[in-house]
Amino acid sequence: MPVTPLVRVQSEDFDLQAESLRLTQGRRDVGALVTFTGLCRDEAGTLAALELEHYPGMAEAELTRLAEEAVARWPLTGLTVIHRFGKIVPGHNIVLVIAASSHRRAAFEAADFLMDYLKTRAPFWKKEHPAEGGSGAWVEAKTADDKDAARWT
Amino acid sequence: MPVTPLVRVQSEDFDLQAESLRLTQGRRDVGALVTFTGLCRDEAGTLAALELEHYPGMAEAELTRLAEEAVARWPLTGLTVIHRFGKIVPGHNIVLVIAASSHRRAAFEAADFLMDYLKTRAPFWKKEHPAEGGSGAWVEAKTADDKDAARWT
Amino acid sequence: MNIRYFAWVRERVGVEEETIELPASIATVADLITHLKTLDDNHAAAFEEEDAIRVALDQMHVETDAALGDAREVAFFPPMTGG
Amino acid sequence: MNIRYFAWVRERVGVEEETIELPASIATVADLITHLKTLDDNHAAAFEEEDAIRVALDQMHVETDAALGDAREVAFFPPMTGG
Repeated sequence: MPVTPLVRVQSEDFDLQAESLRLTQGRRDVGALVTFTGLCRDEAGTLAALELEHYPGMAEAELTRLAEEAVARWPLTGLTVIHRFGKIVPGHNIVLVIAASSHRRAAFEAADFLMDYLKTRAPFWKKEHPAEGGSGAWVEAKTADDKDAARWT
Repeated sequence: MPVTPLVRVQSEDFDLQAESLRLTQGRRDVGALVTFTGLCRDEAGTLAALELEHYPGMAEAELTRLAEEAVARWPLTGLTVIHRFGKIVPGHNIVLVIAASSHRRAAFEAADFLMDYLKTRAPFWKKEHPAEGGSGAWVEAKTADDKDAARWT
Repeated sequence: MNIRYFAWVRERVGVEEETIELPASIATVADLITHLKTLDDNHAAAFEEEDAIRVALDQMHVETDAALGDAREVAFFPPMTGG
Repeated sequence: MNIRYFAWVRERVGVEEETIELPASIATVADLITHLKTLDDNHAAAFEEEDAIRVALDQMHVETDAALGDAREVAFFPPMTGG
């Protein structure tokens, strides 16, 4: 029977260690744990923060649909998806996906799949707050993300 | 310039959180962090522990060679490989790979590549200690692992 | 029908949410967009780049040819940039 | 030459490590394996499944046709099962 994924949409940060332990502690059937953490970056030094807008209700629902697709496709022992919203400064966490499985290939593929799909389907939008002040621009969706998502169809 | 990977071969456990923070803290250029944790598993309930034998010196050297190949192939901002040896009971950690990059595809692929190559090239051997006592058997290498490694050539 | 807007669609329309009585002739999302564009300049500006607009009906992604049916909520927003 | 054994190769040979004077005729890893098999029953048993044996010369993987050259250490072991 497929596992029930844990999905959370929250403004507060998440704890990689605690979320990983939740999927492994006291178990003997987990052989592979893959975590993906997406962080706010700013190589140019021009970004004060990202503002993440989301569609409350649909964000949780869509992430749950994607997570359920992953547990149906791969033999996972656990799956966690956490996406933050609100203002996030460079160097801080935005998203966490953790896939646990008996075997490494399933864990890698499920985490990779979820990130690709989440980018193109989860209702979140990023606005840039420039370091020099003033009103920022909305981040544009990348066609590369659509291509990445198309790898799994 | 490619980063210098951190490679450790040790009997003690590792700390996922501390190792992840080492690659992200105080930086603004990391957009993606992928961690792979390999754990000792025992779905059948027949295993007391795995004994991991290694070739001291060559284990570090070979993991370093593989890690350097990864940083040459992908634009990483950081890479960590930790492999344990000695007796490891079910549910406990064996190996950790962390790849950090500006972009998620590089981080995923580098971690995936390292695990595939590590399985077939790093000089470690697992012996099973059965739960019911007596002398155990050496784990046999899997042809699936060779195929996984061949994906990257 | 309850209509929600997000990101720059929200900024152009000028409201997060509105409730609109729909003429009986409106059957699909595309019909609704055509109707909204006639309301005022803000709506017209928001839906100017119609290809750039994504739609959810009762919090599920749909294409613009989807029938509104008895959906209670429709949302318009740009392509998503989460993750 | 210093020779090291790991995993079941080590168990069959009965030692972790040994130093052996090599006849001048031994040029390659394959020559060395042929020589080791003649030493005693333990060595013969260890190298019985020759295809299952992997080799490292000065801690680098090599094939059995590799020349020993002036390597100081050779290691024999089964296919690796780390990770």
